[in-house]
Amino acid sequence: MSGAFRIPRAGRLSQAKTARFSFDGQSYTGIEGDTLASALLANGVHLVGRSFKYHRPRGFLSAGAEEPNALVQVERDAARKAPNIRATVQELYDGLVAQSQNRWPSLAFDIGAVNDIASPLFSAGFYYKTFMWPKAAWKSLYEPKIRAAAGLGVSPDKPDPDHYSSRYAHCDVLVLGGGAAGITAALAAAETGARVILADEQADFGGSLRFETGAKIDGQDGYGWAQAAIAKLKGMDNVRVLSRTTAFGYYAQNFVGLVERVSDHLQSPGHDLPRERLWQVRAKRVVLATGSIERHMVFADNDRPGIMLASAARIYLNHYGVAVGKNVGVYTANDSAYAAAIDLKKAGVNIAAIVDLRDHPTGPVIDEARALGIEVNFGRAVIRAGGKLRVTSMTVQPKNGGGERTIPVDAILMSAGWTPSVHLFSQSRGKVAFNDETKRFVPGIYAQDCISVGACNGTDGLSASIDEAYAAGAKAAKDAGAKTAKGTKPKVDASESWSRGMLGAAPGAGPDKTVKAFVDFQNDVAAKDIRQAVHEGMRSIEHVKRFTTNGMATDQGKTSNMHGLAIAAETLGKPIPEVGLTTFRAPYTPVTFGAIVSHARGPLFDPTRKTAIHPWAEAQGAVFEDVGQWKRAWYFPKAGEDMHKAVDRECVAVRTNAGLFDASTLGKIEVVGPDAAKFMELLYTNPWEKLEPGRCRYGIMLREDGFIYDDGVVGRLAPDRFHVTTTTGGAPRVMNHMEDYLQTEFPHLNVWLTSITEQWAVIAVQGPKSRDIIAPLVEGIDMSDEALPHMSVREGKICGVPTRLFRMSFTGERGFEVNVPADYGQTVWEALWAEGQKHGATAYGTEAMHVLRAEKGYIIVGQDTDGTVTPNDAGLDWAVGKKKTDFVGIRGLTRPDLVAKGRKQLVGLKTKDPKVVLEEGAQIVADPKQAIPMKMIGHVTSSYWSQNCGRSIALALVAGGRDRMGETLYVPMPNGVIEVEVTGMVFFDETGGRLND
Amino acid sequence: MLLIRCPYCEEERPELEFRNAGEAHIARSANMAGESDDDFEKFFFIRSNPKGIIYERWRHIHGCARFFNAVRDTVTDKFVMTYKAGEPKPSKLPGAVK
Amino acid sequence: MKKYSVFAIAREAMRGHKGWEEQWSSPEPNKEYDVIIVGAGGHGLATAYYLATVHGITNVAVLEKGWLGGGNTGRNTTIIRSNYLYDESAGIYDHALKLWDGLSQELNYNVMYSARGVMMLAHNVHDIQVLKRHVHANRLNGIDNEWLTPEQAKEFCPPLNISKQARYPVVGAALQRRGGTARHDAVAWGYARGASARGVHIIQNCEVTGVKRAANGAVMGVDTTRGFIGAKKVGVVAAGHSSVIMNMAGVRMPLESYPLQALVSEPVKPVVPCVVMSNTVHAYISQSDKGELVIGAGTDQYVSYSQTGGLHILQHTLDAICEMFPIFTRMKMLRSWGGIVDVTPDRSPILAKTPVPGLYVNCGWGTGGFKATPGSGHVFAHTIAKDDPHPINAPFTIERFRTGRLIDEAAAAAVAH
Amino acid sequence: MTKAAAKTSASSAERRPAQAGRSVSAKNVKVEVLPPAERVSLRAPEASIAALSKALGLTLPKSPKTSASKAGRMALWLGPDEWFLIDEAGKNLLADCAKVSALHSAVGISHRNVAFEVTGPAAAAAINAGCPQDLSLEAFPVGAASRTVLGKCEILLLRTAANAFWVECWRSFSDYVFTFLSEAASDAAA
Repeated sequence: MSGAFRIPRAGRLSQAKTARFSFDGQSYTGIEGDTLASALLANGVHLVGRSFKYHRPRGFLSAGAEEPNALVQVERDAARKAPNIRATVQELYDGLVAQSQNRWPSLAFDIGAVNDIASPLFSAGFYYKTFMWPKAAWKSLYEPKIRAAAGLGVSPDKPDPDHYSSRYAHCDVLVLGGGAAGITAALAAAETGARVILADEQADFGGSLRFETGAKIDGQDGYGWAQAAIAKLKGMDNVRVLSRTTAFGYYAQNFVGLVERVSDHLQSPGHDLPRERLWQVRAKRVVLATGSIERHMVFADNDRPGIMLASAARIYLNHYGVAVGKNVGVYTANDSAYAAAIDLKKAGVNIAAIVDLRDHPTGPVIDEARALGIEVNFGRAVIRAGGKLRVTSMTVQPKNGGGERTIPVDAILMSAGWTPSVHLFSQSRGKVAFNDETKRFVPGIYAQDCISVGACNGTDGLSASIDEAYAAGAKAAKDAGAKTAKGTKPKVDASESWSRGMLGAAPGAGPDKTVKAFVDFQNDVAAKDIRQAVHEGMRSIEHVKRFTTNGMATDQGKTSNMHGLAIAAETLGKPIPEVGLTTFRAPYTPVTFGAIVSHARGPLFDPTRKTAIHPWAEAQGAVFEDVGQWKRAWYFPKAGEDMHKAVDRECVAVRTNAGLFDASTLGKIEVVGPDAAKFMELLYTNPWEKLEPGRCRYGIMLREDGFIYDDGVVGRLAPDRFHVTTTTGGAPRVMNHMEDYLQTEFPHLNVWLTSITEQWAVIAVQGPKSRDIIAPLVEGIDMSDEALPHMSVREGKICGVPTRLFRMSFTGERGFEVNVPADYGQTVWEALWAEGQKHGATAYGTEAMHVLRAEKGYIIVGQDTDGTVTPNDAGLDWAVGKKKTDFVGIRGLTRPDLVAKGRKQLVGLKTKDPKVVLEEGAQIVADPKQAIPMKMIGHVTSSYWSQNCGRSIALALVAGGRDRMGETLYVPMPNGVIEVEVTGMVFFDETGGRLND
Repeated sequence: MLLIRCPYCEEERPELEFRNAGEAHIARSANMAGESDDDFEKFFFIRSNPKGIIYERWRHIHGCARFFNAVRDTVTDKFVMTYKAGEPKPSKLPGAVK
Repeated sequence: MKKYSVFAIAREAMRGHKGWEEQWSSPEPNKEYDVIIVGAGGHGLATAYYLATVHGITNVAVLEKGWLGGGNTGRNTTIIRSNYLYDESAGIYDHALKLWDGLSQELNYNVMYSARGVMMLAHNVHDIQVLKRHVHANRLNGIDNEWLTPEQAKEFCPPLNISKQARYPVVGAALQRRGGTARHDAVAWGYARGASARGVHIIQNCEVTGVKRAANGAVMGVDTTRGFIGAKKVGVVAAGHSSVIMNMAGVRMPLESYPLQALVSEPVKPVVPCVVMSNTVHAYISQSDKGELVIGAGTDQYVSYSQTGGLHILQHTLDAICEMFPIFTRMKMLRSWGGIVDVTPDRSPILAKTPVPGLYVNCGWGTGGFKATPGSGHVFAHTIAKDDPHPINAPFTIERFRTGRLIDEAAAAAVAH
Repeated sequence: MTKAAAKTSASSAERRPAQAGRSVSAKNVKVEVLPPAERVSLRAPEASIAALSKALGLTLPKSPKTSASKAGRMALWLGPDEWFLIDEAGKNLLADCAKVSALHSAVGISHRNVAFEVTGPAAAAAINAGCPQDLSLEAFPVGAASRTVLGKCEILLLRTAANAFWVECWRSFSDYVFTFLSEAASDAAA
């Protein structure tokens, strides 16, 4: 037997398939198909949680996603802990382990419940008014206590072993909600051949047909009809049916985010299935069939475990076969709760009484209740519930006052009416309209190509909903371009009565009362709190919401918003629409980060770009650094070497013999066309027209504002062809920048740009022996200084494969950059390496590259410049074509502040103590004795130990730097001031003779 | 994620393929070097930033790679139309009321 | 204004909390004021508050098209720090930080300023260079900001993943201990209460539709949905809508307004003890007193006033969060929303007089305005009262875009080479 | 599939293509790395199309999102003046283009890209794990070609059959693309 409250032959689950589970360490048995909630209820467990503020004991309010109370921690294993799981949604599997939350030491005895006793102090917004004295106590005492008391579940503490997947999908008609209306709309759309996706958050379809025993469609009971219709839809090629799938966000242009819970309900999901799958659907038309949510009655102590929505009790009975009590009271302001009483009564549960706020309701359900012998009270209110850990009684009073009567019960079913679920409609930026007669917000003005049908549209009754949904589904398909439907509309044979209800506090919880009549259960917001907010001047519903936190809990106010609004409006003496409705924001129900991130975890968080030569460097034991998305060899430590030793060795070897460096990550763009030179003239500060084919030039690119954007060596391969290099990180934005000007400012130029960054692997061979290393492998290129001088480029072959061979240097040594098609990169490198071994060459990484270039005063854009540096600031005025009449940045350069005196200029720095290496980013002052705040005149941009110079070297941006040559400046560090001398930027081989040595 | 009609690809494509490139119809002067400081400020920094209809540039960077212009309502984010780079600012918008 | 205290709460508890007075009044607008502030966000309300308390100017109206504090004030991730690079930025943000410390007492309203520390992560050599430049500049400016090793960073924030196997391993961090968070609504409400108590009129649901100027060009007042309201001084503090209002006065601005989204998780017990930010992995996170993880990142790419944005932006944000905190994939996003941030070309604010006599503007805070709220209001009140900027906001002119004297914090964090 | 690592000639350096030989099979999807091919980025104005088509031996398509294919040679429309040329047999595309004097730009990018083939009934679903385009046969028919995105990477997508796609990306992104498609393939199969 799967619980004492399971009713034989009730419900739709097969009682044979049991599932064991535990809650707070206690073992129970449920049935496959149960939710955790239905399984606990079957075992008579109502107490499952504690509220946020007062730690009041709580049970199940609902049977669905709107649940504010029954949040538990579910733990598959140590790494698969999930907090704040709604027990009403979590499906049972054999072995499920759940814990209650926000209680200590136990759920039944929670120390935090003293907050409930002291609750008069904890009124709405009390924390804004206290904890201010003494000042220091906020951080040391009050806030830590508040934080420890707040929060619900506990965050996971281990990386999640599960994976999540994603799918983009497109369809003609997306139907959200799989109740009678949604299924009907999907059928109508699908019959046209349109591409249809139908999604529902529940494990099985049917919506309210899951509990409405009175519905009959096409000769079947409602639920059976729904299952048959779903089976039909699943069989159609043009339809995708998604269960356990919640549409959580409705974004611009009919883009809808859905999460499919793929394996959380399975006992052993296995490794192949994702835990959840994110669907991102672009639909031509959307049909919203999201139904409505029942509201509770707002009366004193309406939060006691055992008090729940009437429809929830019906689902527990009619679907799960569970009675929520043995002696049940009903408190309602509309018809639908009667059906719950009737169903329970027929199942053998005693109905203690129905208390109906209405004075003279009539109708078949009322007659039927009476006929079954249920006591029915009109014009009366439940003014209070008794009990603590479980409701024990309800106290009834005529609604305008009078004698009280206390009726023993073990459950109370409530219904104040139904709130249309306009969440997704509202997210679509549609405007809701208030229907004063039915007291509900319904879709008003549409902003996107969608349509609402059924209960979410305020349409009452099954027949009307199906009519509306069928027409809407067909029209949506037609509007999406499909043929006209040729199906048959489902025929409603019988349906249940839906009537209105009431909003706001019930009698006994009115303005003169200070009882705890809860509006928002999870956040412990009672009717009096909302009134207090209004009294304190909160006139916008947004203020009321934020001040009281009404509707801000994990259920986002699905049951509480309308009551809160009504109480605020009443207190303000204004009609509801004037007070306004708070904004509905995504997600509809909470969505795991994992589902949103889906594949973008671990190695797929971001591409890891590796060069063709990477495997060689890895095999050599290189240490890599991240530069943008690239992994670059940083240094190549030999046994026993730390970074400094390795870099010192690499630097010396390059200047003594030669070094090989993988420069493949440099951006490369081929500029081709008869106007290539004209284009280059406009995009770079330098002159290009006269650069002869076969020669290279160092180019500077500015933004229009005159600041350095990028730099690189450019080779002219032919009159109409340039091979442009960019910085590694700058490659994509430089390409975009060039395309922008070419396409939109200079479209008259006949020139095209192609990224060739990845076409060519680039091997820099630098050092006095570099030519000796390369020459034996090269065919078709005269390697003599006369034929191939510094800053020239030739095309030929190396190792039998094509090369673009640049004679250039970023070290100040004789140097070459060998470009070969990427797939040959590693083997050409290996060939060069083999030659290099004969000449004492070494492989060097980016760190040595940085040191070597700094020894020569060559700048690195992005390190020695920072987006506020002009060519003049960087000492590169020589690279700006003085006779040019236009280039990007020409005007920006002459703005008043860019030509003002005292700008920061790039200079060299030598520490007075040559052994001291400055810290990059360190600040420079002229007067080290001044008090803080100090006047800073610059900062260190690059700083290294230079083994070749036998001392430290640094580059710095210093105000008026070039006029300070020889001056002593100071770098105040936490442990003392470092004296430095301002110098030129070249620290090694000032004459540049080694370029040709 | 917006859905943007590329006038070169002649169909609507997801925003992920596009990059916004700022306000449209701000022409670079043919005599850039001769512009005043004020003119340069207007050209490079001042933007209309309208609440309502904006004329803006997009690049179909992960598609046909073309820059083009779009007319969009910045309140609803709905596109009114798109057109190719170099085409004049439309004097009349389709479906415009008033 | 009746003082708030634990005693007041106890007193009210005895009588069902029926004795609280309105936190601010909601008067009908007068025909004319000495000063009109356009925009009842944190900055606008703070301006009004300091006009009243520091400068004795109380005949002030704060006009708000919606509800006070309903714009970016109520939509941001509440990060407070002052560890900016340039003297100008450090000056204004640290001015604000000093006011944050003690603001609850000043306002007699608990704004829950919590100096829980703001930690900015470095993931590569370039990040180290940039962050250390900040650390050193801050130190010499008297602003706390210290360098941490990855291990120290993890000690300060235990759930942080510092594995070397991460796609972008943490290689260091800069920590400003005085940085932290505050309760955003309380800031707006506290200033509103304080200003209202001193006679300032806060007029909600009153949208400015025009700015009236006299023949000599000077400001005369504003047209609103509730009629014309006169004033010789008008301060525009309208965040994302600043350029809309300034256009009404005929001033075109170097501003663009973008959607900025943020999100919170469901509340959990304390797990993230501080604020963690990463520019490279690109997201930031803290945990509210209520237990929600508060998460944000970059803007959408296009100009928009829709207060909504794309799901892919939130995806990128959460990708980054789960890269830094792989334990959070089972956490759930509870609520997401969008604000409209007005961004200047150098990412620094404009807080200045304008070419129009009597018209002042405080805008361009981009994604980081909340932290400046008290300081911004304080110096803007000075600027309006004296018709002359306070030394702290003097550099934040409109003219800097003509002269090129930018305060470019973003450029200073230049992208990787 | 041919041997992925191939020597071009006896005397020349060995070619080492990225991801050579990698493949993954799931129930309804297979992802394989394709062998090296000759590739050219061709740019040309309208007036040059006829001459280039003649030289290349196939008609350059003029409609967006289309491609042309003839004897192992493919031309993909990428933009109004841009085509992506592939010669699977490695025949010299650049040389063919060089014969044309009409205005154009031809840049060799054979080594820049790596190609994958994704095949099987769930091929489109696997690609849709990270590609936001509509890959239904109506919207993306056989022969359709487009630059687009896959996760955080740009790809070039060509549908070669109802259940087969040709996916190209830049060399250094190929590990990411392969890993992504592998993960997606196992989910698409489910």
